[in-house]
Amino acid sequence: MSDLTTFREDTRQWLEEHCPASMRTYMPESEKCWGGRDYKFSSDDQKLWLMRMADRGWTAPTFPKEYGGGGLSKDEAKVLKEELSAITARAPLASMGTEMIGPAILEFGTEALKQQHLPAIIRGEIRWCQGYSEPNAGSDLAGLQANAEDMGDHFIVNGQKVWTSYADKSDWMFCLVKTDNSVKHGGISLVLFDMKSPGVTARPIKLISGRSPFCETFLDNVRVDKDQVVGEINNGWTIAKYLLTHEREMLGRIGNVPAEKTLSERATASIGLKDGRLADSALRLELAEWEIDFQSHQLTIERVRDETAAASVGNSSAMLKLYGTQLNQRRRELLIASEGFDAMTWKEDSEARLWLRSKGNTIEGGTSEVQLNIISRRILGLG
Amino acid sequence: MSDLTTFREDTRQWLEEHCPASMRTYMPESEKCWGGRDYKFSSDDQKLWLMRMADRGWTAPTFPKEYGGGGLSKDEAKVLKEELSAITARAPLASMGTEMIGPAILEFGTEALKQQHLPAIIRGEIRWCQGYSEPNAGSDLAGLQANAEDMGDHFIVNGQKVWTSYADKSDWMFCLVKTDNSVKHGGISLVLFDMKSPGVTARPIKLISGRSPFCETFLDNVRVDKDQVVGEINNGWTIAKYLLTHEREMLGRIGNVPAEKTLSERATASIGLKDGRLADSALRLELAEWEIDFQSHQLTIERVRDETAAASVGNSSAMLKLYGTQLNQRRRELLIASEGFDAMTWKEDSEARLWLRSKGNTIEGGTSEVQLNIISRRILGLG
Amino acid sequence: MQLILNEEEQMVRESAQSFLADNAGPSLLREIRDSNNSLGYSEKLWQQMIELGWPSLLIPEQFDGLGFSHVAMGQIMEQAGCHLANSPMFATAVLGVSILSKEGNEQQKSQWLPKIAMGNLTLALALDETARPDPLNIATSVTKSTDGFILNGNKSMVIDGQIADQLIVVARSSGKPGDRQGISLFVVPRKTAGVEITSTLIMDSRITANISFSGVALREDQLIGTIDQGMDPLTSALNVANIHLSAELLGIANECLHRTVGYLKDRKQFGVNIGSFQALQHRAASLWSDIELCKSTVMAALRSLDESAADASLIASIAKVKACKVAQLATNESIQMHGGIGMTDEFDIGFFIKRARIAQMLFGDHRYHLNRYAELSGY
Amino acid sequence: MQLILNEEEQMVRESAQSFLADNAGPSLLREIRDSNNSLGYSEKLWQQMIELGWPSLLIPEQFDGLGFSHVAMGQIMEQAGCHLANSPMFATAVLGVSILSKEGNEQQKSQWLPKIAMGNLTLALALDETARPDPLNIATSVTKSTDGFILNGNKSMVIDGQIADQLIVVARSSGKPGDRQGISLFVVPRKTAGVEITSTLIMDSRITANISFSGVALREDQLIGTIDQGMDPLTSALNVANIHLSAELLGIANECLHRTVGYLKDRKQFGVNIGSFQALQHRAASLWSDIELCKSTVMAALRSLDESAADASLIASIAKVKACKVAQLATNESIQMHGGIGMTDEFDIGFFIKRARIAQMLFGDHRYHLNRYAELSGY
Repeated sequence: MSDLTTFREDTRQWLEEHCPASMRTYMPESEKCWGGRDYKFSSDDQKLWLMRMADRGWTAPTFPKEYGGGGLSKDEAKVLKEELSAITARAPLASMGTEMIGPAILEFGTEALKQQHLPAIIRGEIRWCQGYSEPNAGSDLAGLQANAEDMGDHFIVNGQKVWTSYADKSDWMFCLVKTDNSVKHGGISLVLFDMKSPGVTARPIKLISGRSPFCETFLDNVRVDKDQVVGEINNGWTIAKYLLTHEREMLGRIGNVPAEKTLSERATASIGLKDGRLADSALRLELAEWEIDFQSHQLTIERVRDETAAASVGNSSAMLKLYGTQLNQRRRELLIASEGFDAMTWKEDSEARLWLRSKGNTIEGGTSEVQLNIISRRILGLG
Repeated sequence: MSDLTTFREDTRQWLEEHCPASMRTYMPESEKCWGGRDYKFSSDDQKLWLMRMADRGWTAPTFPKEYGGGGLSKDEAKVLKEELSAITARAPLASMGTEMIGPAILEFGTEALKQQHLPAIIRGEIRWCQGYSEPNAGSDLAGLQANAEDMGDHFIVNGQKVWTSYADKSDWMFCLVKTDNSVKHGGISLVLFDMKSPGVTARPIKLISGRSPFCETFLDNVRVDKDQVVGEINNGWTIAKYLLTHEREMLGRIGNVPAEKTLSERATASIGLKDGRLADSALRLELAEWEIDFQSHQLTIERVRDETAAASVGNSSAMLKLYGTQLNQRRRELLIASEGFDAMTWKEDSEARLWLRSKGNTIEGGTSEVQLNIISRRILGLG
Repeated sequence: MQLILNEEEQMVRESAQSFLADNAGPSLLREIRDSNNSLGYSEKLWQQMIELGWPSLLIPEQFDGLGFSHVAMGQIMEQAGCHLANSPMFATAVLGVSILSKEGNEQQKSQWLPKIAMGNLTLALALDETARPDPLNIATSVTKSTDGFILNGNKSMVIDGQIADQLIVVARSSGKPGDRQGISLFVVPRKTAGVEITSTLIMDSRITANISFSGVALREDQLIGTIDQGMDPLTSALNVANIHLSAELLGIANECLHRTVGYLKDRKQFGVNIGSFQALQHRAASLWSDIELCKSTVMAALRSLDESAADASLIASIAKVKACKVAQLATNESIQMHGGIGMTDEFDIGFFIKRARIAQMLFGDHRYHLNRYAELSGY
Repeated sequence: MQLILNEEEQMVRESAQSFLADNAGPSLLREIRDSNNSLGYSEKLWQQMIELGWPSLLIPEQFDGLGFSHVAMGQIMEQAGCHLANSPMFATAVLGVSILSKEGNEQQKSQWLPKIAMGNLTLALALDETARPDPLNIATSVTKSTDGFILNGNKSMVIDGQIADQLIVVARSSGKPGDRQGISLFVVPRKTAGVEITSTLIMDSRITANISFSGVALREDQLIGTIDQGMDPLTSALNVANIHLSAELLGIANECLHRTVGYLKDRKQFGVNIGSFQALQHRAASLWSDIELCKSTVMAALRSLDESAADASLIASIAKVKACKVAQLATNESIQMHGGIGMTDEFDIGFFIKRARIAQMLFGDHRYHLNRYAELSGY
């Protein structure tokens, strides 16, 4: 305990000295730091904050020091998180690298892959995207068809991926491909390739919100060296499931970012109080119910982490994803109900767009129905 | 229209003259008139009211006059119903005969069966019960096993029925039995027999409410004459489905009886108003939602009847049953929430008992899950 | 009360169904949106509606209308929901006509109604001043002048305000915001000195107006009904509006169910139609049941308008609560069951959730009407 | 905040689990009910609990208690929910001890706490006067007398009031019903002149008391805490009570899920286990998820009691809302998924829905606490 206390004090002091004032404010979506080759920092402070945190490896606190990570224990990482949130520090890096493929490379990758990819991930130099879903492989992800033909020292990949988040802005892709067509489900490998490779085309998909966070990605005779396979060839489904667990856990925290005002503050500002109560009595109770559920969910994320020795939260991630995404949808419902027609004008920063976008939360990363299947089969043993 | 107007005026006048004053009051469950051989009328007026209505055939308004029915058209029956409810007249007879087996005999029975059974049903002289479910045939009703062995001019029935409403108080049973064991589903017949027949034993089942509206019925070498088969032998499943539709329609109206006070009146009396609003703001909104849904459901019963030329409402009955039983459960939930601990004491007339009893509404007569299956298959064509 | 359509109403329904199936739909709406059409609707479609006599449906025969029932008009509104048919119909021929034919004096009726019936006049109700509807919250003021009134104030979210020839303006002639008393209604031509109209594109690709009135001079004969007594006729008009919006929402919900069930039968995952999964079946069945209930309330509510039922406010709130909730469920479920493709702009289902939400909010969402229902019921 | 059990707490949980599995459960409750036991619990079970030291768990060591955490006691409450173990534990060792050890003076503590720890004294809180809980609605009055106070009034639904040796009575020493100010707490022995106690059997087969106080003379030293200032300590005690009731409700919900999942794997219809139907799978999975959330709030709420968190009222309302709603869903779903058999008295599941509903209502149901949460949050 004493060690942790010391660590907390040191951390607090370091943050006090090194976190720029402008990085201790509410972060609008547009100022998220994604990193990558072509990334334009929105301010010098944003860049400085990333560099300082990356230097300590605190963009990936629990990654080993030898690859540039923070080398922190789980308890230390929790303390760091608490101290960051105590000063409402912005996340220095939003990254599919540190959240998704990094942990997978650490767990399943060769030493060479670790040395090649992890430092760049931790420093935010390479931005990653995920090539999973295909037009005919959504909920039935294992039914994917992107084909990798074995050419000896490399594969030639052909196929189409869909719902690739920010493929058009990413540097590398981790991608599920079929390396053995003789089996219906299985024969899948996880491969890494540069998005600049010949034959890779990313086409943004316009959503009902009018924005395009996802792409269709066409893979046309893309060459992938065999040393860029994570884990064993044909055994990628194991790693895919591991990554899906990570993704669920990440999506379980969707919308859970420091905000300028709480939901009830925003509702109160829009609607006003009457006799000390929010003037819309139905919305008032829905709001209270949301806040209670939100806190319950937050506590559950914490409890599951406390209970789990391993880095991953396992099957509980299905529940966290299921509930977290519903909560974000409910948040967006409550916000547009609070703001009424102000939220309905079709401006660039309209709440309507965020509300529409949130409808996808319970679809992406495995639909709610898939999460319920996972829970009923793997946890309850039904089916 | 002019005929209907005349009919309405005549009906109103007749009711005015013949409906005893004590029969124009709220009817507690305990004063429902079930009829039957051993029925003890709770008052002379109750008996008089039944007799007067039965004499006109208005205990079964649309049944043909030749069997003692009212011979009314659908529109006339609607008028009668409106006029009865205008003076809050009690139902003269609560009967599985007029509601269930009577219509089935009319539709599928021989002339002899009609003459034998219908007049006694209409006059409330014979009380009927329904032998459908078995311990291993609940939702999978067609998987029933009660066996009827063919003995030439009669069957010998062996088996066990369960959830037989008031079997211990009934005079006759209509019962589904297996007359052909060579097929898994099918080979089913609908037979009628006197509950006094040797080998029939009814044992009340105590429910969580502490009451016993249902029985287990044991059939031990029960003789059933072949002239007591409704419709064709082995073709009883068709009639069973017809009867299930009737049952669903009936259950769709559960709890929908004239009451002393409306739900919101009772809630207001228990909880009180504050600034003109029910003091429990959450319950207030649930109450409003219930009242809106209840009225929507009432209107739907009406609309479906208006739309349907036939006597039965067909597949829509699944929706009416699904929703009506949920509404009754919600009503009971709101009542105990309104009355608080007053409803929790374990007295004979406690609201707690009605609340507990209502939990069965979404199970009996085909579970809500079965209703959803029916709707998705037969109406939406899914599956 | 008959809860089925009579022959005339059935005919209107069928004609609306086939006409809009052929001439409207999401593809037309997409075209309007993508061409930055400044009306927010297709002028051609509107002209066709006029030819079909739709604007004249609710207008009494003596003013050159068809004198049809609200039930009949409700069938058109429902089909407009199914087929996302934007047009000035609602603001002019439902809301505007209801106010004029009920509250207008003979002179006003003969001046305006025949023109509307001919398709030569459009109206808009300038009511809301805040982002959340509340008809009592009126600050726009009229004050007496020597030969009439002076109007000052700001209105927002005026449906069809950007194109209407005449505005029906809800203003306060006495009292303060929140008072029932002191509301008055005026007809104001869009082209009046001091009236300024700006357009706002809203989520469902319609266009609404913000309107400011600065010292607008009004004559006595521009007053509709009695001075200070406008709240009751306004309430009646909003009941009519909410019931017809409920019909539109019913149409949207039904169309969403229909499209979703079609997709469930079509889309294959795990080697089978996703419609074979019982969890989805039950949700679709439950949605269908909710829509059935909604159908009945909408039908009864429309019929009660025709029968001038005394409890129109209660009935309107019942219909709106039910329709809002059912439409919300239907649109959400339809996106969820379509999965990713339902989230794309290329696919049509998104247009329905957008339109539904606007119709839900207009003149009070389900929360507003749930509270109103309880209030009207005395608890 | 650590949301996992420490070793001591884990030990308490496991011991409670195995002891109650062996010695309590629905069959014991059925036996108590069917034998018309006038206590409403098994004296033998209670004596065993005393031997295990459970009543002393929350009592500080200097008063001969174990000084364990609320988290530890919460494990017992949760297991009591799983195994439907009626006993004087809650009223005496949770609610009573909380009031005495926080508000009692040294003399009162040394007089009562060691006796409770030994199992020689039971307590009951005489609070509610109306059918719907509202701690501000106190009409029972105390007035100053020459050498103390005179108590008059009526209490209902007093848990364990029929057996408690000492009653903690909430009375009004000044002000009027509804006021926060003017509430005082007194310890009153059951055998006091003017105290009349009648028993009422309630739905979950427990027995509660209605108590009337007619001119009951109280000494100064029977006052707990400060005169007129009883509302804050009462609020604290009710927070403790609601959090422990939430633990009990969690236990009930979890046991219902467990039994239901077992039944789904067992019961065959249409030739397959009904657990193979996806619609039921999804509902069971959704219930499991809700229970997981409830677990976290209960754990955090118990921990916050141990850490004397400043916002205990908020946390208590969060826990109670969540636990009430989850228990309601779990009990309803378990009856529905069991089908007909779940409705029979012979089967055990009915005992859970009955107990759950009483625990939900005690000291405010989810509606009460939802409103309280919003109020405390300033909206």
